[in-house]
Amino acid sequence: MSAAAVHSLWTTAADPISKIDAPKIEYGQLSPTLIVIGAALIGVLIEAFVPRRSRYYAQVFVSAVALCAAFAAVVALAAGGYGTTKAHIAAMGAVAVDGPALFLEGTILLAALVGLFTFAERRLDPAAHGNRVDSFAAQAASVPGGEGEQAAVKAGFTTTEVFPLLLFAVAGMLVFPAANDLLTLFVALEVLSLPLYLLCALARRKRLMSQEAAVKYFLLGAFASAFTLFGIALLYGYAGSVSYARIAQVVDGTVSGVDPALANTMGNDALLLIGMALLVMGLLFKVGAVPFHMWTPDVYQGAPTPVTGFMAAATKVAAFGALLRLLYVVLPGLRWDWRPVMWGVAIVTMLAGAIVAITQTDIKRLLAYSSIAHAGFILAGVIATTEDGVSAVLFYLAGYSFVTIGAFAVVTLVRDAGGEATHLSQWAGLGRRSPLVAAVFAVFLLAFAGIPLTSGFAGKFAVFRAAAEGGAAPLVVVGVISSAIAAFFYIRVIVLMFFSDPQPNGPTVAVPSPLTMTAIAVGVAVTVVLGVAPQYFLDLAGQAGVFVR
Amino acid sequence: MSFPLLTATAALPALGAVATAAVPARQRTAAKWLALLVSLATLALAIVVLVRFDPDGARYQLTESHSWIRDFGVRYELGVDGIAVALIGLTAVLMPFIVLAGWHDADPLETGSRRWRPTQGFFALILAVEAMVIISFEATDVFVFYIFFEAMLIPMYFLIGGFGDRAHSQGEEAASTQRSYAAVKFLLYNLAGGLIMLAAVIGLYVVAGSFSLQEIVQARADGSLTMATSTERWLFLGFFFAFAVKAPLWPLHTWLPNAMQESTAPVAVLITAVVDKVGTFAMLRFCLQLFPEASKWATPVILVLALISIVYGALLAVGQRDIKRLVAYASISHFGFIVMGIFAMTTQGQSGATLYMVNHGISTAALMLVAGFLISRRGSRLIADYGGVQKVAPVLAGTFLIGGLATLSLPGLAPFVSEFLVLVGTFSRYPVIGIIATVGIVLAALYTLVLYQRTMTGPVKPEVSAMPDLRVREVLVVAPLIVLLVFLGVYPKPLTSIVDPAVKQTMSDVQQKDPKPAVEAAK
Amino acid sequence: MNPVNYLYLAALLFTIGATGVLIRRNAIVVFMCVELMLNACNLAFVTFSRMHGNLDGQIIAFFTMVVAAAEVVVGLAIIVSLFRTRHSASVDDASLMKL
Amino acid sequence: MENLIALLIAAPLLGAVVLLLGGRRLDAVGHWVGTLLSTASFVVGLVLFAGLLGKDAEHRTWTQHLWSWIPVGDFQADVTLRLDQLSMTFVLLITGVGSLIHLYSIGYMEHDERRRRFFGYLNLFLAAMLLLVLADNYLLLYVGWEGVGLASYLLIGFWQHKPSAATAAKKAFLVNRVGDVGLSIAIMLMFTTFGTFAFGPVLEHAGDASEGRLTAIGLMLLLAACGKSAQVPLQSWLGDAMEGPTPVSALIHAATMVTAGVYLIVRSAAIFNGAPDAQLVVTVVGGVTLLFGAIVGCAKDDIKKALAGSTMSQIGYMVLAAGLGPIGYVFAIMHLVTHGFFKAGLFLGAGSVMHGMNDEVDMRKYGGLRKYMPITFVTFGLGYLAIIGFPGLSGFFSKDKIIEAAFAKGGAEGWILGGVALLGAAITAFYMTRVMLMTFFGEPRWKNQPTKSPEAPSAEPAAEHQGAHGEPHPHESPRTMTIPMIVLAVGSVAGGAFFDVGDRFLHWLEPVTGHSEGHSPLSALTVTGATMVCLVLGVGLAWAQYGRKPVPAHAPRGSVLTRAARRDLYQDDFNHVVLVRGGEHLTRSLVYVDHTLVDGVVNGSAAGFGGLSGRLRRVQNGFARSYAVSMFGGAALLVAATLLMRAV
Repeated sequence: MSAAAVHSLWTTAADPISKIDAPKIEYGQLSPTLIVIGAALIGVLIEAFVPRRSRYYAQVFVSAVALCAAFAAVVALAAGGYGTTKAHIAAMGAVAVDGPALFLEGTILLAALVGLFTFAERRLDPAAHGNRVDSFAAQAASVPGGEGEQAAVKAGFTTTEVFPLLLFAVAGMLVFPAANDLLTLFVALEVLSLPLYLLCALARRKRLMSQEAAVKYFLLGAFASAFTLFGIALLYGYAGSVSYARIAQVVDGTVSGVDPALANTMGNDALLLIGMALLVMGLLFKVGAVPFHMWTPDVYQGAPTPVTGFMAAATKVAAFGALLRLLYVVLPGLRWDWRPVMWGVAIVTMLAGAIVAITQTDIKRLLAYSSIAHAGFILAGVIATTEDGVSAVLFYLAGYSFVTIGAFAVVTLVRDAGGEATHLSQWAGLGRRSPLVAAVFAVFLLAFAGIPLTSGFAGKFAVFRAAAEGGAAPLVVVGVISSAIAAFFYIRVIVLMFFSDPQPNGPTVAVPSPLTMTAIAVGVAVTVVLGVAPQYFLDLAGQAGVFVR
Repeated sequence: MSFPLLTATAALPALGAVATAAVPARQRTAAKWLALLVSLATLALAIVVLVRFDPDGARYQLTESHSWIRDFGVRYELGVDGIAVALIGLTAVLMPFIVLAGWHDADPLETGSRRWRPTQGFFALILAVEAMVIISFEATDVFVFYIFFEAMLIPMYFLIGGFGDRAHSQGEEAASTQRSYAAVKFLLYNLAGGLIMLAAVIGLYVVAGSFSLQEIVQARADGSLTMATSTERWLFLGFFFAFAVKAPLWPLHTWLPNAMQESTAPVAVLITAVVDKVGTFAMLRFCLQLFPEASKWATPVILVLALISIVYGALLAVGQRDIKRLVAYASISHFGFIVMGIFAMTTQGQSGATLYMVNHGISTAALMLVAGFLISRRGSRLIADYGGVQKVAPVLAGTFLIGGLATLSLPGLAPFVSEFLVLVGTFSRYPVIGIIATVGIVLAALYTLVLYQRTMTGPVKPEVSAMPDLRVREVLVVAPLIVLLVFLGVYPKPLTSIVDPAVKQTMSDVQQKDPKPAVEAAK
Repeated sequence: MNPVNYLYLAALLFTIGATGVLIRRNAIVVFMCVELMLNACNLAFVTFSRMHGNLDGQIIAFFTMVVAAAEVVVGLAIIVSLFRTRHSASVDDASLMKL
Repeated sequence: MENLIALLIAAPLLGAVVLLLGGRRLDAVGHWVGTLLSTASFVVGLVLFAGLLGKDAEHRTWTQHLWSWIPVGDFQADVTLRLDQLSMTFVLLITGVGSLIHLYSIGYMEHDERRRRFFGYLNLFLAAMLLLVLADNYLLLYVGWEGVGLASYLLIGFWQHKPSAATAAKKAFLVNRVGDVGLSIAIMLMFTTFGTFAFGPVLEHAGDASEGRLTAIGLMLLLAACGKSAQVPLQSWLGDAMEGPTPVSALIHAATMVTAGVYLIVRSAAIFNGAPDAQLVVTVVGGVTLLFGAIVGCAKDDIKKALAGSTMSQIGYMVLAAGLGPIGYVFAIMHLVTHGFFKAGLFLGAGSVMHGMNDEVDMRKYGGLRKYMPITFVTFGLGYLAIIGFPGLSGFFSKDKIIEAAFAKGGAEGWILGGVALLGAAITAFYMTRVMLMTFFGEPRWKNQPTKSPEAPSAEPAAEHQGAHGEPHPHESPRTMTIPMIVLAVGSVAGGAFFDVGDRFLHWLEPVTGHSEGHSPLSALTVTGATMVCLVLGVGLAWAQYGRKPVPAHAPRGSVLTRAARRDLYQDDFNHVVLVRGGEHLTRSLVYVDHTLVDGVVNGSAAGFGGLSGRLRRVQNGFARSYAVSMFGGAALLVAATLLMRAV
């Protein structure tokens, strides 16, 4: 390295200090995120200062209020036209405020709210020593089955930290799909992941599995984010910037003011392609696409069911949002490079998810694999790379997330002495015991299977149509075939619930508090409404189909 | 905005289903009566449709059209032509008898909680099926049709899997496993067909940019819409596959015997007499009108498949030991005739096929329901367990014989008219196929008479010696059907006059003319 | 000296880290390997920053460190609780859930 | 007056409906209702007949259009009735003989608890048969055609509790169905050829159609005729059909239904005239059946089966005649009518004999019955003389005409057919004489030996007269039974002469069927002489074998031919082995195929996915590090693929 260069480095490094001017932040437009983060911090303070017995109520109250307020803010922004006409980049190019962002944020917030209800449920587990308990460990630090734990249970501890954690995760999810530069993307990714790792470890029952799930999720997640980061590094190296707009320009070659260094790296497509591949891989990990899906079943099974529901719904939404933005804003110029690859991924994901699910015996694992298959379906829409594709994916995500939360909420109801009875054999004859619950679950399954008049069908139709119009007809065929395969195991569960006789010492269906009931009711309502009269929501998604760049 | 008659016809049973399902567990009988009344009311509405329909009027009448899902280009479009009217009539007519025949089929067993209400569920599901069938007959929007064509599967599935014959030879345990096998098989078969059709539906939209049957046909007629030959063929196959599964056409038929065998007689009738008709109806309405060229292209293969179904189904019917399976295979043979008539592309063939749908519905209903009464008395489906019944229950035997004679399409009964029309229609264009198809006539006589001989004649088996004859309720079910069979056999004109114009329309859509006779002078 | 060499180094470190994740059993070590990968990324960032002559890369490097630190907090918490439960930090022991 | 035509059918149809739906309360009067209505139909027939005679020969065709049946495009089937000389002849035969047999059945079925239903079926048969002969188009004829098939099915299987009866009924229906296929194909051919299938246009324009098509139609019609009229190769059902009550055998399987085939051919004269090949086949079928039936008739010891064989053979004569074309049509019908008389008479006689013999049908257990049942003996004897063609009796005229016509066909055909006809006459004489001798002459072979208890306890009335066991006491039958026999006997004596004098019948029928005098190589006298010789030969042979020496009470083994004839020349065995066995194998294998192959593919694919799933899920082995490996590999693949995409 020549001395001059080194010197120049120093000078450029030393110079600008005087030139730094305060960044301009549009607090109003970032309000949803800010509200949630603020509430999370308050939650932390509550943990610190509010007496133990009233913490639960305080936390639930704060979180609920925050989520509602954030959602109100989103609605206000959308109403203010930020989704369409006034869409622009806020916070010095860090965060985009546009249709997709607002739509996804809204979806995430509602999902989070419903999820919150399931988090706060305290009627299902039998009261321990006169204290109502939720589905989280009394004291996560204590050894399972150790006297420490017993003491904690006796004392009626509950891990109210879950609520701030939830809020932090939500905050990350809100930023994730809106992030407009790779750094923000990475940070958001970590902010949404880390709380989830912890939440996974907090189950009250089956704590070994819970901890195992946490470890697996954590290690693999960290592994994946390392790849993501390296990808970011390469892209930065290629474009000399991490802002989406800039990179896009460089990719298209429409960039202005090319200095020699940039000219040099621009020539090197390997940087671009490898970087893109690694970055996309990080996101595919989050959405659980084959072959980056393997964490999904284990984590879904081990994590506390409310967490699983929330995670399965919201994370998918956020991750797909980010993926969409990345592919549509940053890499459209590279469409011909990434589309074939994504084709492969989508096909493998759809088929593998559907096929492996056939032989599952645990309801939560079953749903995990089904979520993998669904990731495949959504990818088909992502690949369309048309405006319809975007809105189709948005719509699908909205519908899917509520079905998922609802389904897992139902799972929390079916219990025996050992907690939730998740083995399929235990679900035999549920329809005889409690027809209503079985019927509701059947509705969710049918929605998953994409039977007409459910949100599942509308979403699937939208996505496949977009794919077909985008010239991905083979994907549609594969999708159709794998839906047929998938139908098999959804049907299997229904058969089990309705046509096989109940076992003598089978599980009982706990009567939940209004919280879970609301969660399930919302799930059913959304499923039916989006299935029968989806027009309004399609309009929303349609308006939200344009990214700002 | 006039009264939405078609919507009402479909909505009434739908609401009835909800109401029936809501009847509290105790008032089981109330639920039954409610269901019966609703089905009768629906029949009344169907009759109104029949009256309001003008055979020589517009192609589609009583049309309704509302925006539904704009983004998918889906409009809630209903409208009936003669063919649809006939089939709606069939559905509405059969329903009360199905309800009446299933009166005691769903009285709950001991097991289950107090909230477990099988009876209410049974009748609610039946009504739900009726609603969906009717609306899929009415839909002139491909998407609307598809939705209900698919959604129909779910209530059917629960009807098959949830309710079976009471007494079962291998005990309740085996029964329930076989039932759920049959139900799953039914659902997966049809779902697979439906999903492949879904791909085709999407493809159609991508190509045509609309789901409206009339718009597309219009556009194709005036050349504003052209399809690449290969595209049209693929789409056609996508549609046809689904309908062929439903119809069911060889070799996609194997779900039917299981389904009919395991379900109670009324449900079996519901499957073969009503639900399956949607498949053949859709071939006539959608395959031919949307893809005329591809239809002509595929005709030879389809005719051969139909021919195979006719002979194959009949032969297997001969070989069955189980009464219901026998009827099922007979139905497969008959569906072969229907498909053959549709794709013979002659006026006689297609009118015959339509009449066939109606007549087969009635005749199968008669035969199957009587068979159901028989089975419920002895608690066995095996032919070998019966013998000499006509000695102890002459009325039952007599009605059974008439049902059988209708099935072998004896002249003077309704099925003869349709079967002969189909044969003539086919023969006039494809003589060889027509002649081979006549084998079906002989075989039909064989399996019917063998069935009758084995069950009804000969020395009285001790197990059946105490068998009671038909009860009033059962006579009420069978007698009207028989009257209908005779009436439509002697005077089918009311039906043909409704169906004919629609068929002529379809023929012109496919640009087909009947072949001219060799000696014009005679006409 | 050509900055590209630093990139090669970064790639090497990254690969070493990745390999470590794949072959080591002890959760702590695995986690350390992840950290190694992150550091490799940082190296790459700084190098590119140097090549392009702007500061973004260096700034990102700082962010990465912070994130890594946070990850450590969470990670160690989880791993330690697992260790206390099972008296082993081996990743392979944690395989209750499979198939 | 045309409007009365429908009444012909309506009356018995009403009877059928009333009797079958009426229920037990009609049991007491049911038989009278039935008889009354059939007689009513007969009366209407007479009235119409008078009406027709009132017109001159050209205007003796009346049609009555009732309603439009199946109007679909060019396919126009109407319910229209047509009464002309031909159908009139049949109407009188059907209603006349029918009414007599109704009367006979009153006595014969007296002790059957299901007598009401029996009469219902009989009326149903009459209605269908009348529809058959009155229909104005082939499709409507088809309805009657299958209608009589149904009635015959019901009546053959009337004693359903006897498995043999049920089987025989089923067999009859099935064999007929095979024939019906022929009819339906013929109708389809007509539709594609003429665009219609109404008698008027079709027969009028038959000439315009190509000979090929006409031949095809003709052969298909012949197939139909074979089925209904028990002609080779579809004759096998007639023998078994004797399981039915004897009046049924008399009415359906001797006098009326089985002759429908002849009606069909004669009715379609115009078509056959245009298709010589078809005609040749018809004559051949007729000739073969003529001999076949006769030979079978010689070997049967069951009196009804012997008569059945004879029926077959006599119809063979008619078909042969019909096949000869214009020179034969009239005589075919004439023989049909006379045969209607004497064969019905013979069957009723046989029934009366069985009535007196505890339902014994084996002639080897008869003998010397003339003393015990004189009326039966006389009537039966007259019928016998008529059928063998004893000079002056009806059979003589009708059969003689046919033989002449056969020779008149000319050429080698003529000689062959004529020879066959003559031979047939000889054999007829033989087997009928055999029946006569074994039944009414010789020593009684039923003394002091209990007859087997009848298979149908409730069925044949004699059971009451005698304790079913113990030796029978032959006796004359009640008047309701004897009167019809007497009337029919009169018919079979006088009928022929009445028709022949001044060619009454010829002139009557000619306008419909057309007629042309064939010029036979032999003079009429020679033919008659030859016939007489054959007759004497046959009778003499029979007397030599059964008259001179006593008849063994148990059938001797007999010659190869005899044994073959007893088993219907093994034709049934052939059917059994080839069709029944083969069919069973076919269906059984198909059931297997359907289960393993067609269904197997589906279940197999399902199982396949299951197995694949089972194998795939093993990848999920629970070890975090292996998951990491898959991720790492995935990342590598992704990178590689992306670079590859750029490379290509």
